[in-house]
Amino acid sequence: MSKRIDWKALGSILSPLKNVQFLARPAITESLEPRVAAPNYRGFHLNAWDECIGCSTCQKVCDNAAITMVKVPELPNDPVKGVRNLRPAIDYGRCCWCALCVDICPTASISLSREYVHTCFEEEIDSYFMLPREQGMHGKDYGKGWAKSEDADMVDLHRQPMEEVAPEDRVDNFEEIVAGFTRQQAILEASRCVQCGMCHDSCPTHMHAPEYIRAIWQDDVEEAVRQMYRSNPFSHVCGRVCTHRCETACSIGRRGEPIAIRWLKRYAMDAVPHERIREIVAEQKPQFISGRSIGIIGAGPAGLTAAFDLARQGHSVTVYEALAEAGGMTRYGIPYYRLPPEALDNDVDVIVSMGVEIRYNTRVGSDITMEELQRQHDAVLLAIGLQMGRSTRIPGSDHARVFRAVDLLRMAGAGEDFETPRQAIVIGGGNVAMDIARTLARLQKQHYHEVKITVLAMEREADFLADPVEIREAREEGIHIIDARGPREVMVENDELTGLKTWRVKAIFDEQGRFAPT
Amino acid sequence: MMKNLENIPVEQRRRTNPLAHVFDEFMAFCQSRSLFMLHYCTGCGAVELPPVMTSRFDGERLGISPMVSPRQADVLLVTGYVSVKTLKRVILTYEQMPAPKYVVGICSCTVNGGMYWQSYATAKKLSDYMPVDIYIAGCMPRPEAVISGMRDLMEKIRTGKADSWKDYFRNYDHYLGQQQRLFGPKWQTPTDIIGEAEHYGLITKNTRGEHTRLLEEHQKRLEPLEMRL
Amino acid sequence: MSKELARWMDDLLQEIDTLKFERKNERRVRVDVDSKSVHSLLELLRGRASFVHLSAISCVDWIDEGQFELVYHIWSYEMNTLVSVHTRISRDSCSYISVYDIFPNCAFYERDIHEMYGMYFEGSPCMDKFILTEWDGPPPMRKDFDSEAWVNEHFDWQDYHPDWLQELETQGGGIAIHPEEQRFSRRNKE
Amino acid sequence: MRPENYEAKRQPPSNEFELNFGPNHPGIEGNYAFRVKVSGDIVLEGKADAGYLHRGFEKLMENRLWIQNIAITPRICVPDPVPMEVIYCLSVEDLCGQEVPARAQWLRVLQMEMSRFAAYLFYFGGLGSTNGMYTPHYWGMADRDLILDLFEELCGGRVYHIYNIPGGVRRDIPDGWLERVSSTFDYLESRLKDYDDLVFRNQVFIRRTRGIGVLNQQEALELGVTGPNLRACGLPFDVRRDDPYLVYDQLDFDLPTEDAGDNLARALVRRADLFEILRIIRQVIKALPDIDGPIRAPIPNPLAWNVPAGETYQRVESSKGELAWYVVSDGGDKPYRAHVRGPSQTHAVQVLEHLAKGARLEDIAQIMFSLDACPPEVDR
Repeated sequence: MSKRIDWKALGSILSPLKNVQFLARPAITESLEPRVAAPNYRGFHLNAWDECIGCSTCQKVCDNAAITMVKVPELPNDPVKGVRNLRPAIDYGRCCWCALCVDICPTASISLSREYVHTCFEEEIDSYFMLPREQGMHGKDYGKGWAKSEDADMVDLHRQPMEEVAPEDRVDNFEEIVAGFTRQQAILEASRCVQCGMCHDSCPTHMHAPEYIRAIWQDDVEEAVRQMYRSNPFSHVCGRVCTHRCETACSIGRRGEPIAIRWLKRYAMDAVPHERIREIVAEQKPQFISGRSIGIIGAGPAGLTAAFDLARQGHSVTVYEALAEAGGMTRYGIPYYRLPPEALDNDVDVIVSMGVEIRYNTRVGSDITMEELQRQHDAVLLAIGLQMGRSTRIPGSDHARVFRAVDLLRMAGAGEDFETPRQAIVIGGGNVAMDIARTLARLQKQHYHEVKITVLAMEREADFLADPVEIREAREEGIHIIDARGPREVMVENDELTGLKTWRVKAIFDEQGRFAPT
Repeated sequence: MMKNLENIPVEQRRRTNPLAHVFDEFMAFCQSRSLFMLHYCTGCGAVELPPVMTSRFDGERLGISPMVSPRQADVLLVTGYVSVKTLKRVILTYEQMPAPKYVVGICSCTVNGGMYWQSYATAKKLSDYMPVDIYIAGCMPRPEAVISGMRDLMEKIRTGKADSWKDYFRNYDHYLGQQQRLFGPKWQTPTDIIGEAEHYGLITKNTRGEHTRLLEEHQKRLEPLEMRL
Repeated sequence: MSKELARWMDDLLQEIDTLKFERKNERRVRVDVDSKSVHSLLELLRGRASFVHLSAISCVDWIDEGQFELVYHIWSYEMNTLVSVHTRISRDSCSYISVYDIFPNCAFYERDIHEMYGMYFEGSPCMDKFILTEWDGPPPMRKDFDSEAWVNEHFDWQDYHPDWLQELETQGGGIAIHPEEQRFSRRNKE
Repeated sequence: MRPENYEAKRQPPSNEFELNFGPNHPGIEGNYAFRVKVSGDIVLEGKADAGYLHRGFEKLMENRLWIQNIAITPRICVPDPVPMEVIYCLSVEDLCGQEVPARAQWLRVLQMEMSRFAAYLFYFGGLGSTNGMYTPHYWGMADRDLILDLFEELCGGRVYHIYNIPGGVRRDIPDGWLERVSSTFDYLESRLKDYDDLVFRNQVFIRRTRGIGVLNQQEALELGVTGPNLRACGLPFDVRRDDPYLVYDQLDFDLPTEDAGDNLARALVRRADLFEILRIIRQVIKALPDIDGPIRAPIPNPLAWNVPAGETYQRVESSKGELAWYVVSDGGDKPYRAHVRGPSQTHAVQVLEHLAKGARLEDIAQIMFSLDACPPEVDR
């Protein structure tokens, strides 16, 4: 067979009779019934309802606006766990079967089936609007076609690495451990967000996390700060020590590492100069003055947040604080390596700049009476917090060298001298226990150049209450952690502590779910 | 939809022949087995029609074959999006087709705008402008899906349920109103729908209305062309 | 040979003060030039430097600057180089001179730009409407024409109400987020 | 406002008549209209009338995110969708300065060539029909379907693949797919002989197409003809060779040319092209298993993807000629402007109008098909 045909070399006039030889060949015609489609065919949608969390990311990526989010009341709706009772419904009058919804689904619940035949008469046009479930459009199982694969996944499951001070460098001082994001890192981290808003719903103060993450991605940190101050005046503090329930709820965290929302908040707050933050927040100053005055007792986070919000509404607010500095437990209950006092000072300064007056060293009851307050103000808010520590109430726990967590932290925070012990046991496996252990470790390192701390947790290692990060960092700092052990008795000899008797913990809660370790 | 049962004319001709129903069924069967579909590729779905009609999927074994002229066609396939410019021609083509006629809406675009829902140039809902018998889902539907759709249509014709074309006559005012909304008040086609409706005995109170009155104001009758050689 | 030619051309174009020359890679050159000089430059390139193929004319609407940008993409079969000649025209005057005498195949592109942007080309063989013969709105490709608003004004959407939706509604559920709301709000609303 | 088709135009007192081809006409490819003025059966003048397939793609693209546009791009040219996907991805990659992994580049070449082969089979079918020969249409469609089956297996869609994505391709190839590609194209090669007997060595076809729609080199250059139509005028130009993209500079292929510039030459150039496509596909199949590595460069989250500001002009060779896109980004999450320069914009309008002058009425359809004009590309 030649590659070129010379038209002058005319073929035979009979050559079309070639057709005749096809009489003997088997027919290539397919049967009338639909064939089975290819293994990764892009047919009608399937959605595994157990895996779907109603984050509506599919709706955002859909280029044809074919996806409607429908509320299904029977399904769980728990923003704290990151689950909504919304499910996507597909409009096949819009869909183009591009499968972008499959590739971007954070939970990998959506896939396309190998089913492709759907016809309907005019009066049945409603069947074009479908709520996909595990089985196909017509209740029959044709098998999964295009589904999530590693190749096609469009969700970035990995966090930007965060720089930390090495354990040996950090254990002898109270400098902040986490370096914070650089601008580049923050933009990249923010770009992972799919704007599902689970964080907003799960946050106790409903911070506008999707908005400020978006603003950080757009490299507009001032807008990010503006968004944060819509609902939370303690953004410096929360950017460092928040329990970040948002990150637990984050839909990216379903299959990968959640967005580092807390660190992004911190990045934005650190990136804007303090003066500028004050200006941005000043935009929220009220246009009118209500003429009412409100007294708030306690300059802790609750009192100051209330003061901030009330001041924004045009009331004149006075806060009475018994101690010399504002901040309450955030100042005295959190070690400096996690929350430097300057950050707190900045937050308080912003609140004061909104016109809130704070009267320090004014203890209600001794310096000023409640009646006076009620006379001076239209309303009085008590925001005194929980400042009493809890005890284990085991024998010997009333010894002078047995401390309660809150008291110890306050003493350490205030710089009081309580004779740093050479050896210490911390009872408990939560974040506070880790705070104590790591604070003591730093003090020991400063005083005695060695760390001798044992943490006694009742939970087994797998279900520790503290953040995994905290536990890892504590171990790196030389703290010994024993799991599944409960305190039994503090051993005292001649008024000196000699040790602690412990028992093995089998279960922490009894059958009714009450706290009753055995 | 405008399928109001009251609008169906009560006046029925009395049929005395005992074999009339048998004959009707036979007619319906024959109609369903011999469909000429109009060869008009209105949109991208048309690219799956050649495979349907040729060797591999062989639509002709169903008795479906392409027809180039609307005057002899039974089925109008609207294959995908219809731009406004095409829609005028499609409506005209539809009106020229002899009854009974069937419309098949293929692809997403004929149902709710499809990919081009934001586009200023395409019509969104085909059923606003003409009655549709059957929709085939897909963007674009595979030849097998088209064949399934055509088989469903044949079944509908055979059982005598495919009478959406009557809807166009019964509710002409509604369809014309939608057309006027898109094309402007001066929109007209040279076909005489009301006359045809009278012919088929399908005049209802929704056939005429404010839109047809508007049409009558503007309508220019077709004049025969002068032929000179 | 063609390498040398390309170097000559680069040197030559860099000599001219009124145009900004930028070589993007081996086969792509960008030239920014004042709208008065476009024709002489194109004529020079076609006549003296073998740029005979006009690949396309693109128009960009820079609405914030009040300008249209015209880009002439021309290709030389001998040099294997594509020169993009950029020029800006005021959005208000909205008229320019055709390059029909230099590149006869510009007619389609100029006609297209005319109907999509409303820019008139003097000397182009046909400025009649072509694609949008039955369109009486504003030139649709201009940035100030909002296609979606126009669509919502002229068309209805399907109003689906299937059984499963009715069932959910009786249970207190139903449609929560319409696609249009999600698409453009991005949680901006409270 | 009545359709022009039915506007009763009074004819001037002469033997000249105006006739409409399309938009609903079997001799017109797609939904397109061509109005001619005839005297007897000689066409005095022809005017193209497009816009029946206009969707405002360029406007739509400005309203969609960068990633969302991958779904809409293949729809610009229906019979040959892959070059549209690839060129959009090339544009975005160029704007982002993204490096595409080698494996993805080779896979793109393979797809482009498969799509080109399928488009040519479509072309032969159409061209045969305009000569009253329907068998090539039947054969071509059935053979093209085999290629579509391969595409379906690769990316889950028959016609609209949406397989390319900025940064690479969406999936790796399924197991054993390359072997199936290889065997399918072996089969298709064996079929080419049948096509030769049926069409290209067929006296009827040769006599019917020779000397019709002649375009000489000078006119072709002036009218901006590209691709196979330009090669049929004796000018060996191909974007793949002269402005290489992807990995075409590592592939070995020739550019078949013909000198006559008529309908027959245009068909023969495409016929000879099929062999070159087979050569390229075989080279890719041989090379691909040795090219390991990722199939996609990491792309940012599609919902938060700002492409750096800039402009790019990318060109690829589609089955119809030079396809070029001008994409402008203002640094936002959507394209600021995307201009599609399809080869048919020249071929279906100016070239067709030029060739129609003096042609016989019955040849108009054939000329249009032989130019392989694709109306959706004109209208966008």
